Amino acid sequence: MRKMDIASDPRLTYVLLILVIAVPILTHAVLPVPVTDTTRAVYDFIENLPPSSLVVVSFDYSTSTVPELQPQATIVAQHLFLRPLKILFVAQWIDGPALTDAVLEAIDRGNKIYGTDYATLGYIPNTATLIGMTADIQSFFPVDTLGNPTQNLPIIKQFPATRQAALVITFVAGEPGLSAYLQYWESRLNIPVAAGSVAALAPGFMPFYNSQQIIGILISIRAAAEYEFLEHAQYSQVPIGLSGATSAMVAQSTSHMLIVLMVVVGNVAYFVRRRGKERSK
Amino acid sequence: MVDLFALIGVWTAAFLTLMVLSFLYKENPFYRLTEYVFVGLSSGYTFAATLRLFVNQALSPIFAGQLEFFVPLILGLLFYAQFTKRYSILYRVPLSLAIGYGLGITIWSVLQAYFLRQIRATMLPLFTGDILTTIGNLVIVIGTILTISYFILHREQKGVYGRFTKAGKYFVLATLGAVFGTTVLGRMALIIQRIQFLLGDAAFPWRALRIGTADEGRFVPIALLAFLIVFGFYMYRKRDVKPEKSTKT
Amino acid sequence: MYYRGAAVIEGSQAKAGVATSSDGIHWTKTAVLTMPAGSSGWDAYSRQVDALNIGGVMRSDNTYIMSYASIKSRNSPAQIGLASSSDGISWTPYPDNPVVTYGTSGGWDSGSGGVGAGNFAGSMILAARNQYYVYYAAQDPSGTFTIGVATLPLSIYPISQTTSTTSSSTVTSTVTSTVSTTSETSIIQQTTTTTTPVPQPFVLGSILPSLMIGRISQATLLVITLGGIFAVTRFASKRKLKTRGIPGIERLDNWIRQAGELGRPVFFTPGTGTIQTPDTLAALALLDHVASRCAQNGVRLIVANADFNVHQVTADIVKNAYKKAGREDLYTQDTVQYISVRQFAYAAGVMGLLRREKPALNVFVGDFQAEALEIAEAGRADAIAQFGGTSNVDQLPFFMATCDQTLVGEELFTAEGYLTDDPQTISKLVGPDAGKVIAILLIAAGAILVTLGNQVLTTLLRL
Amino acid sequence: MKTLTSKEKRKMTKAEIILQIIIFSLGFFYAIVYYVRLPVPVLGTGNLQSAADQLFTYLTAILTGAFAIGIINLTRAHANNVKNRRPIWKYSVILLASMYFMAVASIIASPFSLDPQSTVIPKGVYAVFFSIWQFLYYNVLVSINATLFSLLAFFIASAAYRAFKARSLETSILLAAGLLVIIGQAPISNLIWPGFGTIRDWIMAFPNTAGQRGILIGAALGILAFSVRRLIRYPWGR
Repeated sequence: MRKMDIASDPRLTYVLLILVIAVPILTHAVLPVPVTDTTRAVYDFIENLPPSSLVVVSFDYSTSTVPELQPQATIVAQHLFLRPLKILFVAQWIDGPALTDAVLEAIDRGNKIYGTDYATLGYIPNTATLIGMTADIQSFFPVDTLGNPTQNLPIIKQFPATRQAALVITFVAGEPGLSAYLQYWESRLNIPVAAGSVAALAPGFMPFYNSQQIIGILISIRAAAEYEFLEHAQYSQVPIGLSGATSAMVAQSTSHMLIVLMVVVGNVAYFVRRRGKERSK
Repeated sequence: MVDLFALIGVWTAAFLTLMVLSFLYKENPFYRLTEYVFVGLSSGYTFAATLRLFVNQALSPIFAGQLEFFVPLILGLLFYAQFTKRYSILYRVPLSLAIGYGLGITIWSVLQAYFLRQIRATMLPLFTGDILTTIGNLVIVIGTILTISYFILHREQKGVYGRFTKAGKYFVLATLGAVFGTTVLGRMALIIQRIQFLLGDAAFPWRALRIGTADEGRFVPIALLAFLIVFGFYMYRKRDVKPEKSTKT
Repeated sequence: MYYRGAAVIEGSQAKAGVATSSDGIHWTKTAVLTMPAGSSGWDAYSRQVDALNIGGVMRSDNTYIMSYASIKSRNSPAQIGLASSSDGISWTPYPDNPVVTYGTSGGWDSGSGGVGAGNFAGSMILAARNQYYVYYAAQDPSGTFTIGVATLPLSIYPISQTTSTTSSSTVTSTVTSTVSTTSETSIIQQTTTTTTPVPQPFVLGSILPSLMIGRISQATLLVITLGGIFAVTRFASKRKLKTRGIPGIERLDNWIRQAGELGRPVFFTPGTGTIQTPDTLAALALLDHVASRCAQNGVRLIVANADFNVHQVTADIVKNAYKKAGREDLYTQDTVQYISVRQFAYAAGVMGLLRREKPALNVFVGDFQAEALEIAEAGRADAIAQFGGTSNVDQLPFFMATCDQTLVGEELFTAEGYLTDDPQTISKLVGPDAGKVIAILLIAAGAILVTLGNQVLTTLLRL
Repeated sequence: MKTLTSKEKRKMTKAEIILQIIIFSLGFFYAIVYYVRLPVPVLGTGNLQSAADQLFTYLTAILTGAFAIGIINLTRAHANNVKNRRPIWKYSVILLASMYFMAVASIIASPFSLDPQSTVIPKGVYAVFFSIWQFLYYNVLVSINATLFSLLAFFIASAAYRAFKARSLETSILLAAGLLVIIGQAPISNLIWPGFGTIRDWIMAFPNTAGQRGILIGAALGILAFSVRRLIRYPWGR
């Protein structure tokens, strides 16, 4: 039987990781989450949007990164519906429209009316559509996802082109995503852009935050928990568990500490073994 | 009240999750099955999406009377020439239209968003009243210059110039460290939500993922047990009688 | 110092925002201009749909006066009106707007350029020699743009004598479609001479609005950068430039030699990229080098592929390498294997191979996604050395942390140039260096100028 | 030695010259109109104010024509597997079955349904197919895909112990920065010492921004040279 120690067989580390995550979930432990400025920047911008501004929400991720971005999309959408805004839902990835429907069903849409206060336009297949819709929505989206002709929708009558948007927020897990809005909406029409990004891409977006091309970044599930905390503080009717992110924060901490521990222990063992080998040479 | 259909849905989801996780123990047919089903379902769904677009963008203008849309329709169908032997070159006509307009808009937008804007944003005052911003600005201006110098390829990186590019490499390494750190945040979030689901945790965002509701969620652990039994039995029956070759050497 | 000015967004932008800035460089958009919903008057459509086409804003005493263009109905021609406001955010229109109507004389100002919501009717207002001047852009049927001017008595918005005289001295001939704060106006003034406004149409060419200056500066910068890149490319392809060399290449050769001594195989995989991906092409060049070294040292090479076209190319490369060294016997059926196009199936296949074959050296260079970590980690367990490389920044940390030698980003392409020593490949690599040098010079110059308080470079790049 | 990868400068065939004219003219047109932003008078009757935007509608109509390419390629590949009984032919059958079943279900009732207001399809049939699609999408597809990706968390955990060694000064810098960021973003570290959070924010905001910006500028130059070169001559390759 091969010696089952941690070095040769990774499966022990897998079990350790599962335990480290399962225990905090079962005990429903909760942790306060300090809010980073990149998250607060997005929250404040949405909170200060003047009444009846147009906001375009773009779902640019797929089923594989649902755990990272669906909580963000849910909690931000809830915030948009709490404010007197006009919202258009679009998507640069094919999974976008289905994920949008799930978000719309999960949040409390208050007295907002479909077609007047918000509408789902659906999938943006190429850059031609992305640029074209800034000039005229109807030519590129003759019907919305529910099949209504867009020229009859009051929100499209009021905003015939997305160039009048006060903000476009993209939940992005890769290409096409933020780069399209940066290149074709922000740099050409000065439409403010916000990014909700998977953790792996967040460092790559920091230069755009520093150069103020984007007004803020929501970094993965932790930003969802921070946003939920901010939103609950101001709108108490928003339940804490809506995005499901806050309950994951303790498991987040324990799993991170496990990784740190294993890197440190791994390196200590490595140096001890190497010194042993040098001494034996 | 627990809705039977939703319960079956939740159990199937749990069973599939465990079939994928079984890859951690060993590469096995359960795992391979989920891969092929995943590719099948997502390709089918993608086809429905692109078909709906074709109807909206290419066909409905024609039905609405804009007859000039016949031209784009025919050009679009040229894509299928790649499956014929003789006319396969024709599929490059619509393709070159896409390539052409793509290159045209890329040149200016990349220049403005990624080159000009980044250079302008790095023109920061190197000495400001407040000490913290001064340090921050210094790090950004000098760091960006050094990182760019690291990627200059035509000169040997030796001597004084080599010292600059070495410093540039340290900035690249700090950046890769930041990417490494945040990637861990992302990956952990993925597995935490899966374990929340498998434990039937009420805090799992059931409605945001449209899998079912919290009260069906309570019964997920039963699926966990069922799978372990089935998987254990399968592994027991399938275990190799002769010891594995690799343990011999 | 607290600057307050209406940094108006370009003419065609229907939404006008007010931005405040503490240092004139970074603007934060604080609020959107609002105007009470008008009656069925001349600008009903735009007011109701917020398609307010803000022109210019001037300030006299403590009231702001604005000229703006808007339309009666969806496709009707634009007209220019005035409005005033005390705080610059909420505005009240001038009672008998519009002050300028288009499309009457059919001559030089028959249209406002464009129609409906996207019209371009730019306009601005300023007070000089106790009169108000409203400049507006107009387009005649043939499409050429001209600037028209309309004069209005001071009485419509009475301002005290002092401001009218001081503002008269600031009359400039440049029509700035963006009214900038005092510090910036002073800069633009220095570059242009002041001419007395003569109320007859100016042809666009003669006046360079600040936007045009910006366009030209950006266009020249692009031409310089591209010119530099292609000049260096031509220069490099003529002279055989020795690029900066790759640290890992020598170590790679002696690792292969060690593998020969230990009698263990070498493993190579070019990742999941297609035949057109730059990373995959660089990987194939490296494979060419590795395969010929392995053949010379009599080492068994195993290659695993994810893309079918790449698989065929790698098979040719390895077969040629072994044939050239006269070691066809080492090239067997499973030397080059096609595993699967799907990410995790490919990774699982590679990990299985690494565990079974226990290679002395793992080389995984090319276009990798999330599966890179699995391969790197599985290889690390048994191999004496790992050699990795990719240009995908998201995966580089895992390469660096698990490989003895990693080609970072463009080093991968330099390796390709170094190995193939084909002048074309090297010159294509070395070309963009010209752009990098330009970028470094611009940043250094800009940072120093800004530190000394001079904004000319940042303003030039911002337009 | 001329390797397979270096392409000799062969003359462009007549067809390639025509294609290059299309690419160059369209590219040049968009580069100019798109940059100068002068409203060119409108071609069609649409209310778009520039020819470039009007042309976009035609381009989109052309590009959506390629809707069936993906499904044709997959069907051909896996049909071959089944025809000559490759070892994985059973899986290919499952793949084709699930693909066509999902395609039919999604065409009838999903966000991409061809008849969302069920004018042609009776309401009852639509509702049944919608629940089938919902089950296939949210319960099956999301579960498999999210779990497939979550496997990576395990590989990071095992790599953390077995592979991430501070072998050289370079990897030590990387690991140090990485660990500081990991600690900083775990909410629990804020209870031990709030400084962890500030360190993490500082690393992300300054050194990371500098490094990423350097890489970004380098990449932008690469794309610029790459695009202009292709405007002049597009390498059609194989």
